Amino acid sequence: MADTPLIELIDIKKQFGPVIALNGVSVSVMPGECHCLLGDNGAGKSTFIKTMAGVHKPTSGEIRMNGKSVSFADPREAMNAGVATVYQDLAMIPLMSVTRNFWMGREPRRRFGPFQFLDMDRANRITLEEMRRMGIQLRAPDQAVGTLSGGERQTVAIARAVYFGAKVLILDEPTSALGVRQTANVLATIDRVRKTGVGIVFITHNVRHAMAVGDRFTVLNRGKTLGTALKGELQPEQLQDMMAGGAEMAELSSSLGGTV
Amino acid sequence: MADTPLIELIDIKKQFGPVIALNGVSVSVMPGECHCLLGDNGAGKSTFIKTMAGVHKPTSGEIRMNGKSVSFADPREAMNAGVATVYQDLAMIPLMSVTRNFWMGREPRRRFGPFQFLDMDRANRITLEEMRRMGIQLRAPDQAVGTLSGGERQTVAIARAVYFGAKVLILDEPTSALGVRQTANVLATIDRVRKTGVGIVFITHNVRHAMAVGDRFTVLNRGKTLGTALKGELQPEQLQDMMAGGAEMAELSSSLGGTV
Amino acid sequence: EGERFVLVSHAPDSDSWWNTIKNAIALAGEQMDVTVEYRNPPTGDLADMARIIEQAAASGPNGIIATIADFDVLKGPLADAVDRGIPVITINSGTVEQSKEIGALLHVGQPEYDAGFGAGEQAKAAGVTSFLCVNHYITNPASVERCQGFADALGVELGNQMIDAGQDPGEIQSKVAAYLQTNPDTNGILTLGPTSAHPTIAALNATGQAGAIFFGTFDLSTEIAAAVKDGTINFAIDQQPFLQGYLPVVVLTNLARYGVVPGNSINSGPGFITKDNIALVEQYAGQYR
Amino acid sequence: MVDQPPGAPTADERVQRQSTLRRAFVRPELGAMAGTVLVFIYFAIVAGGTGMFAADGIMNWGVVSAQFAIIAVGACLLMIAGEFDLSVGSMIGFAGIVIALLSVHLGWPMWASIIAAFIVAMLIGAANGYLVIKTGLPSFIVTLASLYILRGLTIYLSISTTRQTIIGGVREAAQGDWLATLFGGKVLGFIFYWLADMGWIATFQAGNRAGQPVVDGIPMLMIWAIALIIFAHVLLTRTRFGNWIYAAGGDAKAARYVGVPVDRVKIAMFVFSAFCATIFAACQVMEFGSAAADRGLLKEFEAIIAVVIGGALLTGGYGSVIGAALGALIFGVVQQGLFFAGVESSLFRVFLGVILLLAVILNTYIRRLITGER
Amino acid sequence: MVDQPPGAPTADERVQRQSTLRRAFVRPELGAMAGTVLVFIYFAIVAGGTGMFAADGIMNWGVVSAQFAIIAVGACLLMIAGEFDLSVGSMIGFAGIVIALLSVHLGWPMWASIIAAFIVAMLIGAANGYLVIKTGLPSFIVTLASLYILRGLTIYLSISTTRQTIIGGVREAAQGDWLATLFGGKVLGFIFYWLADMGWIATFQAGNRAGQPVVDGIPMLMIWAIALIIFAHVLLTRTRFGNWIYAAGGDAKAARYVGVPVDRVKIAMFVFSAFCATIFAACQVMEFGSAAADRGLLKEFEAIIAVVIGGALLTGGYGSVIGAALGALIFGVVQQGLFFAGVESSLFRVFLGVILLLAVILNTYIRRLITGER
Ligand SMILES: Nc1ncnc2c1ncn2[C@@H]1O[C@H](COP(=O)(O)OP(=O)(O)OP(=O)(O)O)[C@@H](O)[C@H]1O
Ligand SMILES: Nc1ncnc2c1ncn2[C@@H]1O[C@H](COP(=O)(O)OP(=O)(O)OP(=O)(O)O)[C@@H](O)[C@H]1O
Ligand SMILES: [Mg+2]
Ligand SMILES: [Mg+2]
Repeated sequence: MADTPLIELIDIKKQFGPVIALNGVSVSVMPGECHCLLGDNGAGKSTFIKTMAGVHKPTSGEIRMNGKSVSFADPREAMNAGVATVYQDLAMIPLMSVTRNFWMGREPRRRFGPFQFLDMDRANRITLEEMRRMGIQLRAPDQAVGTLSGGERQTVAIARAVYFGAKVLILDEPTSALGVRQTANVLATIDRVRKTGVGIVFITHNVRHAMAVGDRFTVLNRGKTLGTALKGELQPEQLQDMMAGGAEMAELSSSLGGTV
Repeated sequence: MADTPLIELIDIKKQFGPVIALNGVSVSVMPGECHCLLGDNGAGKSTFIKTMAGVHKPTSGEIRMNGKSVSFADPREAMNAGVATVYQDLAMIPLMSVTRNFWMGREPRRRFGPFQFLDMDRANRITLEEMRRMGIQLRAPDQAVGTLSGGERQTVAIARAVYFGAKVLILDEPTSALGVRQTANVLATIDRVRKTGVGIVFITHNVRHAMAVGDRFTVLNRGKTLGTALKGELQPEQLQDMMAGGAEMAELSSSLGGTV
Repeated sequence: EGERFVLVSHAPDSDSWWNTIKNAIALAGEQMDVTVEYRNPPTGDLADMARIIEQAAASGPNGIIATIADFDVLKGPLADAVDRGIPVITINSGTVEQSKEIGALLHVGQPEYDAGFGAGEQAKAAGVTSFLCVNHYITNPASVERCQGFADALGVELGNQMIDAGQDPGEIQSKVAAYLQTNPDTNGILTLGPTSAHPTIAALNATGQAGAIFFGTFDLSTEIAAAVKDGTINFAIDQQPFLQGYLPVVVLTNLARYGVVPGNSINSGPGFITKDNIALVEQYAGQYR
Repeated sequence: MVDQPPGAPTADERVQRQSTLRRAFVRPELGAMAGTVLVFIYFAIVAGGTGMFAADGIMNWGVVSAQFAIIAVGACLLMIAGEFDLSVGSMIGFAGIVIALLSVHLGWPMWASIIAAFIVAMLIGAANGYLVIKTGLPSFIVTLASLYILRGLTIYLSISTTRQTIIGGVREAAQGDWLATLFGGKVLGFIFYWLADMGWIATFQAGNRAGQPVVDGIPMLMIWAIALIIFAHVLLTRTRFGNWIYAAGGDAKAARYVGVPVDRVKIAMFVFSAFCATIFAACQVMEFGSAAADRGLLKEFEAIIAVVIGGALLTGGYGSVIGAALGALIFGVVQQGLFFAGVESSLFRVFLGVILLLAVILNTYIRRLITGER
Repeated sequence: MVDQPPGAPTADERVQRQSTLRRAFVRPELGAMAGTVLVFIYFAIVAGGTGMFAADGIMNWGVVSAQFAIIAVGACLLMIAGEFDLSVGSMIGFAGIVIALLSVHLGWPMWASIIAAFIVAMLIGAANGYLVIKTGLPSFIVTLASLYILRGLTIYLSISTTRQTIIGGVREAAQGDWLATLFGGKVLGFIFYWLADMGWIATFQAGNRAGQPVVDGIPMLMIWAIALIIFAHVLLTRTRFGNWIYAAGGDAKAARYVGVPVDRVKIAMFVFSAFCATIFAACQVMEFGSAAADRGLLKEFEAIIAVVIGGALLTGGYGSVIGAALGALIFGVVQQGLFFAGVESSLFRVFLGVILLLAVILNTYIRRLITGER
């Protein structure tokens, strides 16, 4: 691991009208690291990574990439800077073909006199190839995404982000809608991507998923950072407690057999 | 536990056009029992319980309640027979008030000459009361459901089912969209409801949640029953394996540290 | 001085023929020093028109000028206005008998059926045996009466000879061309106003039949005048709308001021404008003619 | 489900409290109420002296508003149930022609013709609904098709049987018919005579009705409008079926799961919309004594506009009959008021468009406050 | 996300295989193509001998179809981008009146008037789009408001300046203007003269144009239609921007997340729709030499119908320009064909409604096959 973080967010605050969604959150991501962001519902995880990805502008706070302060006007800028995101709500359009989804927003073009046209052949070829590399055999590149399964869609989204040279890959609960086998697949993919030196921000509710692939863990609670810990510093149970506020949990879980 | 099951489904098959969603599934539910239905995505869990709830008609197979063969023409009939369902996609209407949602489909009425009007006072009163009993303090009964949090909505749905004298309560992944604390709340609610003698069918992906409250476990795979086991007969790891097809999993999890 | 009159027409907002009447009442208003308001149902719905008449009566004007687009619909509201002591003059469509029954002072206009019949007689004299009535406003009852009168004068069944042309000029032109192509024995055309006349002229020019087919139209416009001159159109029926706007204002003003009123209804048309008398008309076509 | 709204009911330090006063005022009809007040103030100023607010002036815009209200009520319930009906206008023309054809042309007794028209119209409404439900197509498309089909049939029927697009003589045919008076007559005349005697409303000054009050009764059209508003309001807010209407429009799938017969509810609302259109047509035909093929043109838009001004959500599940009725009132007052105020009549549409935009922006804001929608 | 469709691409024993032949045929335009073939076969049978398929007959329905196609192309791209525009018809009237007012009444040179009309119309289109984007209101409501506002303004403008709602004399004002010929003229006349010389197309037998070919050129209207179709088709399928149009309509939020400038795309499509309407208006004004305030009535519906017949999804994200063009062709052929076939013309609307319904049911079926939508 290098010493300067790929991306560093410092004391980010974000307010929506009367709702204070983030109230001072700091997180950094190193190359090749999988940084897990944990937290209860509404803790502000999605809001935080949307800020990182240029969807929201922080109300206050600083974003640094490779040590330099940056400000993203829109998701395109963040993407161009190497921050790619696979959203919880997926950002896939079911009515459109896999290729068109794969390239959406960054379509390859070919000059033709003064005009620039889509380079469909190239787009199709690369899409098929990248999907095959991720272990998915497409019927045809113009197959609609609506005909894929949920796990396959996640994989398309991840493959897209990786292909476009993401330096930081943000995954917002990629496993929440998936079954066990598909989850394992996605976790394996994360592992593979991490090994190529990409920094990963992995958001989840599920402590076990986090423990499986995470190198560092940050827990958010009601818009604030509760703390950051390296792998091995924490037991799953401790993480669980931090996420939900220990006392209450203990009481409940005892009545249910302590296995929650 | 009594000897005759509250409800018994025998060799249910269900086909949608070319898709065979269920290919012979049998499940029974005893009074006061929490029967967990586990399975990967697309295993047919939702389809199965929709059949139980009268949403779908089985292509073949038999449904028995208290030993007598029944056939539900629509969800109303199933509800009247005591089968209540809280769907994965919730069946709450965000634009409508809590009271109207609570009573939807079974609104209390009061005679007024030849006409029957909604008994709004009673409806409001009971709703407030039932929600308070579940630990939720409403601002006003005509507050829109859209202003509630996800966990609160789940609780409204469960409270509704219980209030209407459900004998069998079906919960389709009630915790999948919830954080840890809200999950614990819902599991506690399940536990409470079970103790009143209601039979519960609890569907989940999460083996730990299942182990926390389940008395019996049935695993579905690709539209078929893989087997049913009582609590204590199975270890979580075994369940996990059954759900996903052991060999593949073992390989993957070893590369990820075995914690999936 | 400063009396207020209201003219209520049945025409939708966009009907261009009524401009002449609007211009006439503006002129008369200026000359007599009175205010004349023009009102109409925006979509041409006669039921709305009835409401407007009621409303006009409620606003207590010194007189109401209205068309009898449909006697059944308008009899009630107009009779009400008369009963309130508001002098009413009917114009344009409707008959003198209907006007009397309502209790109006007089009628200035041209009955639609008779005008169509008159046109038909001219066509018959020119040897027309099979014709096309281009109806751009088929939902309006008066339009059908014109075609019916024309057919009756020729002594033929109306049948499919009246087409529902719609209001889009491109489509009207195409429809006319299509009709003429499939019914080559057609030797007469009647259009019901500028909206249908202009595209019909274009269609005839495009198919080279201009001048070969006996062509009559209702109403005038610059284009129609030009077509009359070059022989594409044989005659235009002019009901002299100017008079229908101008005269009632003058009559009502004088009634209000001096209590005088003519004893009889006035037929403003039909006047037939042909090549011979076009020069007079041309200058003001579409504005005062 | 995924991004949850702020959990308002439990005290949450992250949400600032709303004032209770604001919440007390926040109702679906609020926008329409504010609009109504504004519109009345405006016309009181610009047209106060023109007789717009005298007895006959009030009757004038009252009747126009009542007309709008009749179709707005139908459109309102249908819109709340999550669908809409572009064929209302064509249905008005069609039902009118059916009544006139049967009674005048075929010589049926008037009551039979009216009942037949109601039956035919409601069957067509049911067919609309059935198609929408069975094919799953948007009601925009299905009813757009009916708009064309019905208008075409109306013209075709009247032309092919009578060679006219207007059929008169209905009043004569309706003479003494019991059902016809339910649509054509006026009621409560004695009150107005009494009011006139007391000098509180004006009387005719001349003509054969001199001495009679300028308003001699409340037309049945208004009675129908009021009856429909009350009926629909009670149905929507006070009955089980009303809850089902909201549920069907709010989320058809969710409603279906808890046993609400969504299909029946939606089809019933299509039928009700056709029923309202037929009432409109029957009143019009009886009042004016004739039916014409162009009746009702663009009325579908006017109904939708009144409902939307009244605070209903175009996509269903939210709205109120009172709001729709106020929308119709605004519509009627503005349309007739502009005449009273002597404004160039072509500007009416401009006004209407602007009012629609403003109302809908205000309503959206109010709705978000109420439902937590984002 | 919750109920996943069958995972078709991985071999799955629970899904029966689809035949490859069926898949090869399954395209968005399939319904429109089938419809076109059926319509042509139908009219070849019932109107084959009436000259409908002679040179002048073809030109006849060709021009009508081209008219529909011009506005359908604009409506198609907009609908794919997830919005629609009810103000197209009013825009046609408005743009026409602007051209005529500026050139005839104010005496501007024709090219300046035309350019000014384009600018004004496109600004209004942008305003529509801006309102839809900024307020988040459904485009149905916003453009319904513009429908009324624009029509009102059109009538008001023309009446208040010229006291007429029809403004003639445009042809004279356009004499010799370079830009006007781009909209009004005909081209390629020599080909038809040559064809006539060869005896392949008929010549006039009598009248003042005896000896000339019955078709003496291709009107610019058709050229525009073809140019717009090609432009829009290439834009949609072969450029980055085209992908963004699909993305904006398919799921605006998802598109925004990956950096597609959804707002700009949607506003651009509103502008394009206004642009197409203005082309329509300009061609019409130049051809007929006059502008009228009632031009374009109900054209918005006709555009939407053509697009929907062509297989586009009313809610956006799916459709094809070729389909819309075929929809326009069907529309034109049916409308004119009924005349050739001698069918009572008021039945046209009935036909149209029925075709719309059938087409849209077929299209929905095809779409589901393609996209796995349920
Ligand atoms: N656009 C918005 N406007 C107003 N409030 C918002 C908006 N987006 C998020 N919030 C609020 O901000 C808070 C944090 O939401 P966020 O979606 O970031 O939580 P999360 O941790 O991702 O939860 P989950 O686990 O459910 O995905 C919530 O209270 C939410 O209601
Ligand atoms: N209405 C339907 N039409 C066609 N296929 C359907 C329908 N409903 C479900 N299926 C198919 O049936 C299979 C089982 O789906 P089901 O929703 O029951 O799975 P599940 O176990 O509930 O999955 P999840 O864990 O994602 O909720 C899937 O392949 C699904 O695509
Ligand atoms: Mg989130
Ligand atoms: Mg499921």
